[in-house]
Amino acid sequence: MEGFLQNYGFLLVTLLQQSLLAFSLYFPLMAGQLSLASPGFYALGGYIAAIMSTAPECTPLREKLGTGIYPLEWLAAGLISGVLALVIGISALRLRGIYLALATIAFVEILRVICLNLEITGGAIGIFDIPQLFAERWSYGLIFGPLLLLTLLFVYRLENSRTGRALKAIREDELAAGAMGIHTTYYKVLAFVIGAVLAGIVGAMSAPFLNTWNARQGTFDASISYLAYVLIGGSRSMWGPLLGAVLLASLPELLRPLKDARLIINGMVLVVASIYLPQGIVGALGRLKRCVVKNTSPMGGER
Amino acid sequence: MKFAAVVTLVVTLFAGAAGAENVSKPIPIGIAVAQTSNVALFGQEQMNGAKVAEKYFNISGINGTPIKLISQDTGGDEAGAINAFQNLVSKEKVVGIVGPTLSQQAFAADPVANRLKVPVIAPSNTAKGIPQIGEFVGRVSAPVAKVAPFAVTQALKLNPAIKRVAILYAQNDAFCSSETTIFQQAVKRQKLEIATLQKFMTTDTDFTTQATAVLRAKADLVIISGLAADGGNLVKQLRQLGYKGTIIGGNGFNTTNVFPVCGKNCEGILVAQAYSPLAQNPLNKAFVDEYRRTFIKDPPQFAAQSFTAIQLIVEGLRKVEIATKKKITQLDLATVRVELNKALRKGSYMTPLGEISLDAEGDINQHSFYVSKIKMDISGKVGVFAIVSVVK
Amino acid sequence: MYTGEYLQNILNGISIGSVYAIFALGYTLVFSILGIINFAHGAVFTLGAYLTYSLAVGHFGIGGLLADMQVPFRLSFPLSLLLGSLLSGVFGVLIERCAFRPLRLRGADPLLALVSSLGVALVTINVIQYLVGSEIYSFPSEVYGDIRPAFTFQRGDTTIVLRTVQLIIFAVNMTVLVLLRYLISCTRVGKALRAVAENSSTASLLGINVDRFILYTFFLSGFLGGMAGGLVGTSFGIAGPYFGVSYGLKGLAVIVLGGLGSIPGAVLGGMVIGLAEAFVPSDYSAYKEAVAFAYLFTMLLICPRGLLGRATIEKV
Amino acid sequence: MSVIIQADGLCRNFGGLQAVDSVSFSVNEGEIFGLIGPNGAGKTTLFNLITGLTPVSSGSFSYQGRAITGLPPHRIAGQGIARTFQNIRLFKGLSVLENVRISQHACTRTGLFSGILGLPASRREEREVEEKAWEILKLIGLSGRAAELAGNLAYGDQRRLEIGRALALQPKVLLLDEPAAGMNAAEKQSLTGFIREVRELFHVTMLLIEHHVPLVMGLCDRILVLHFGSMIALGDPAAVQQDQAVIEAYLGAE
Repeated sequence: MEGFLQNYGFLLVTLLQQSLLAFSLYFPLMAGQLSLASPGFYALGGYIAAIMSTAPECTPLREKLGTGIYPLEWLAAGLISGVLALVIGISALRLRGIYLALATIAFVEILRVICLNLEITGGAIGIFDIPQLFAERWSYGLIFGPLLLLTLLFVYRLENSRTGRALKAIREDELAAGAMGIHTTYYKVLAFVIGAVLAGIVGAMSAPFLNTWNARQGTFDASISYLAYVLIGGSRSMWGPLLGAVLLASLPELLRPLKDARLIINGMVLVVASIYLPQGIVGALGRLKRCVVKNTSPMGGER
Repeated sequence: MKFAAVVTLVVTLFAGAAGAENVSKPIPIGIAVAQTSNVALFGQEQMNGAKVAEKYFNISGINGTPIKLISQDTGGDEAGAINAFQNLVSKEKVVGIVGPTLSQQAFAADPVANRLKVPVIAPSNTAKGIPQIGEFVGRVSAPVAKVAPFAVTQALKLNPAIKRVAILYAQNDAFCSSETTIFQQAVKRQKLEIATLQKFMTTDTDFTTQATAVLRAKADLVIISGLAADGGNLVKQLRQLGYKGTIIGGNGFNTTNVFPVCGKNCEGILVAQAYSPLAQNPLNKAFVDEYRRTFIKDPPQFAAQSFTAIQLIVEGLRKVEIATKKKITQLDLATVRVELNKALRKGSYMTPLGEISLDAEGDINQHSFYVSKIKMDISGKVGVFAIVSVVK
Repeated sequence: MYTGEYLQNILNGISIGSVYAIFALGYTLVFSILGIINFAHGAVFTLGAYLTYSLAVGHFGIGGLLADMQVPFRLSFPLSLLLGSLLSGVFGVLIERCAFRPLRLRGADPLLALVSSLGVALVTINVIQYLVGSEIYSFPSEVYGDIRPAFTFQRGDTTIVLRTVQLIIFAVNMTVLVLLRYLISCTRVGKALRAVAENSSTASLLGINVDRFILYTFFLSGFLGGMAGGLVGTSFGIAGPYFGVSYGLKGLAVIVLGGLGSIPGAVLGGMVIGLAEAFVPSDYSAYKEAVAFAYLFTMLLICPRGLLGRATIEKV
Repeated sequence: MSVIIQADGLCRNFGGLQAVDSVSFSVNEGEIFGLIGPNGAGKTTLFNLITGLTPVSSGSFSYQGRAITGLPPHRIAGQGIARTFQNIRLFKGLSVLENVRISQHACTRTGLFSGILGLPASRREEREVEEKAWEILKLIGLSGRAAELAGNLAYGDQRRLEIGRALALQPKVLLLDEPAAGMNAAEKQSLTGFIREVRELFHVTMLLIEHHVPLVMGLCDRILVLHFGSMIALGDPAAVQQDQAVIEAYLGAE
């Protein structure tokens, strides 16, 4: 068991972390909004945690709180990401479809360049030697795991609540949702902020997990990976992002024996999956299930 | 938190179940560098150097026992480096690791090896704080602060009239931005005036702005901290626009990759080197010959450093055999790793980089550096780094 | 900032802006027809640079699998640029067939096209890296023959430098624009393209083979993307497998700034961003990468349609 | 009878086109108010102005004596003005039941956290929403197909569901945009009955856009005729039918 955790612990925790990031993109997508801002908030959260853990100005705080500094970091990261998301969301969520996606790409890139240049973020080399919360990498599963469970529970409850219905209505038809009395901007911003808060917290948890934080943590490529997790997993079910993240994020590791050809295969998988799994894996599984039920039920073929 | 409790319980139950195991034969040595992503440029050179080392040292092996290089791709990111290290340590059961390519990756991955008590030799991590990551982390790459200033001294020796200096550096590269501060200090120490300070990105291709700024500042010395592609290109555009003065290239220029980039315009660039293929020592000769035979070109610094890293591990293993009076393969893995780490820090090594040793922290003590001048042949395609002076 | 510097910045801005424009045209063409952004466009740029290089220099590989492969011939620069762009155009068609057409036929979520085109980009870049090596390769400086690399104009304290490559890029840009303008407004193909862009189902009712015109568009888009890659590579001297990434993203900023789907918009957007970058004071040059995105962000907030975009009224 | 909607000089132009040109009228509570006119007369635009989907160029309208010009659509809907759409805009990917649940949004108040935590108040509200939804499904005769995706329903059922969805908003005013479009004679007949029934049950005022003249004549208390954005007649069905301008407009349009 210990050997197993030694071998795969880091990878497993990475999968939890990537699933959480997939959910940060799933929230806005529940309201039909393609936001690629998650890596930006993830990077921001990581920087907040890294700075709070290493900056000499925060030493008294660290001494006073001990390990209590970590929850405080998560809180700060979530809060700051949330507020920033609110500001961006209110201005950018008037935009629809691809325009919103582009605005969020711009946000991520601007943030990246700024972090690359500021003193407090450590410039190009970033911040390193971040104090560890746990001795072993796999132990970080003890924070990512519960966070993922909470997120799953949150999504599950959300989907069957008034708020969740409003989000789904906006995804289906924003105009009709407005005409049915749903304050579309409010709910779009809400979903965007929830996603940002989640990404910020995951970032704050990831900084000690990776031990170092730099401007390459939040990039455009990452946004597209998260999008791929959600779409290939299935964007209409809460299990989609989870399944997508676990499968796609472990793929490069599974392909390790292929050495430098592994990213070629990885890319091909993305293409093939988008073509043959238009409803995502969860959608395909659902169809499979319906097929089986249909063929075995005596009333098969009716309707 | 139930999940956490269960995990903790299961782990406690199984802890200690792992028994001692011996080192396998041939002795596995890990190399974790970037074979994909945009860092692969350096990673592939490191791979080449390590391959030459494997072949060279297997002529005699560890007193007859062959070594085997096991490579894992780190990609360009931190998670990739951690995964690669993890694989090498736990699955491949290597005695030591050479890697990773980037300092940022080292900050993420080295603690993994350090915790598991596996020695790491960094072939190219020059950032401050790398050896301090832990007692199992060492490096054979001299920190920038040591190498860079020699070039400035040499430039002044060649042309004492130099007064105004233009400094340019790649802002988005960790190495270049730390190197430039060293250059700036060196320039100030020599009481020269910094006429202009220009930044660029390693991804830039058009340097007209920076080049015109240099010309306007009427600089007679230009110091560039960039990588081969952008730095070389900057030199090319600088010369094309009519800059005639001396140019010092940072460590990023210390590769033959720069020749095709600036072509004839490379002529005369001064580079302070931690490694020169022309260095006169028998091992370097052997290394350069073998490298040329395999890859039809001179070995770059990255290759030499990864060769050196492998060499240290090989010699360290030999020392372990002498100390324990047992074959490595008869010892258990954990012991070998700890003993190897101790051995690495003892004594000095004659390597392609010249004579070096690791101090108690694991940082390199390198005894000789070179300042070289690039000389291009008539075709403007092939060049050499001609040693101007050897600094002891 | 005195006059000389001012003029110099304008020159540099127009030159780099021209490249942005050619590259962004490829993006915008696909968007105008399919309403989809082709994330593999940056990879086409990389490919164009590589093809131009290998045709002009005469060998295929630098490192990688093809390291020792030689091309039996060497073409002059204009020819290799043209051939490289044509081959990139063919690659554009390939992208359409592999990553877009199957999705279109299934009527899949348009977001999936983002993922599949990114998959194609990943494959392309890594195949290039696998075959050609990760080394950054450099274009020989004598591609323009005996033409001087730069012309210097000096009057008193004012110096303006005009590099030959800047002139060539500008000339190519103008030629491409004029040809494209002619193609779209004066030929039958162009009219059909416009009809498809307006409404593909109506166009197919009118007897236009929509599928074929989508292919034409991707060919054109690939051609322009490859040409931009070849131009940047040749003029600034170097290219490598990750060469297209930053251009790929900047191209997005350019087309949104100009107005998604608008051809003159792409050109205007390219020029605006090129100039904006050229005028970033050298003290802040590290922020140059963010300039395009700052413009993009601001533009989206003020006027999402872009400078020359058309308003669309949603039918209720 | 009190006035529930009052429009004064409503104007809207798109570019150079005057889609609605100073239209003024008032609708009484409980009335079925018809809107007719040839294609492009500006009927749907008028609906869009009232529901806030399109901002007015000039003019104003009030609802129950309060000015609601310029309010966003959800505020107008929240005050009790519901509508259907000319080319059906159901939430097609959601179930029939979900469609009806969603539009009770404005009459409920559970926030994000009480919904997630399942507080007693939100659970009670959820039950009410559920009951109400089934009630409406029964009324529109779709309770047997509650779990089906709205997009998979037959055309006529989609029209009914859209009305049901609008009713779930508990509106005081219901705007129906061509509810009978694409229906056969029998379906139209049953629709007329259905609309009457809705008025009885919900005490709702209705504005109705319809092309099918007999349906309008039989159903409406008063009729407003639009032609190229301008009002050309307003009155009870008999009077409108006799109106010279109306006859010309329709004949001219033939």
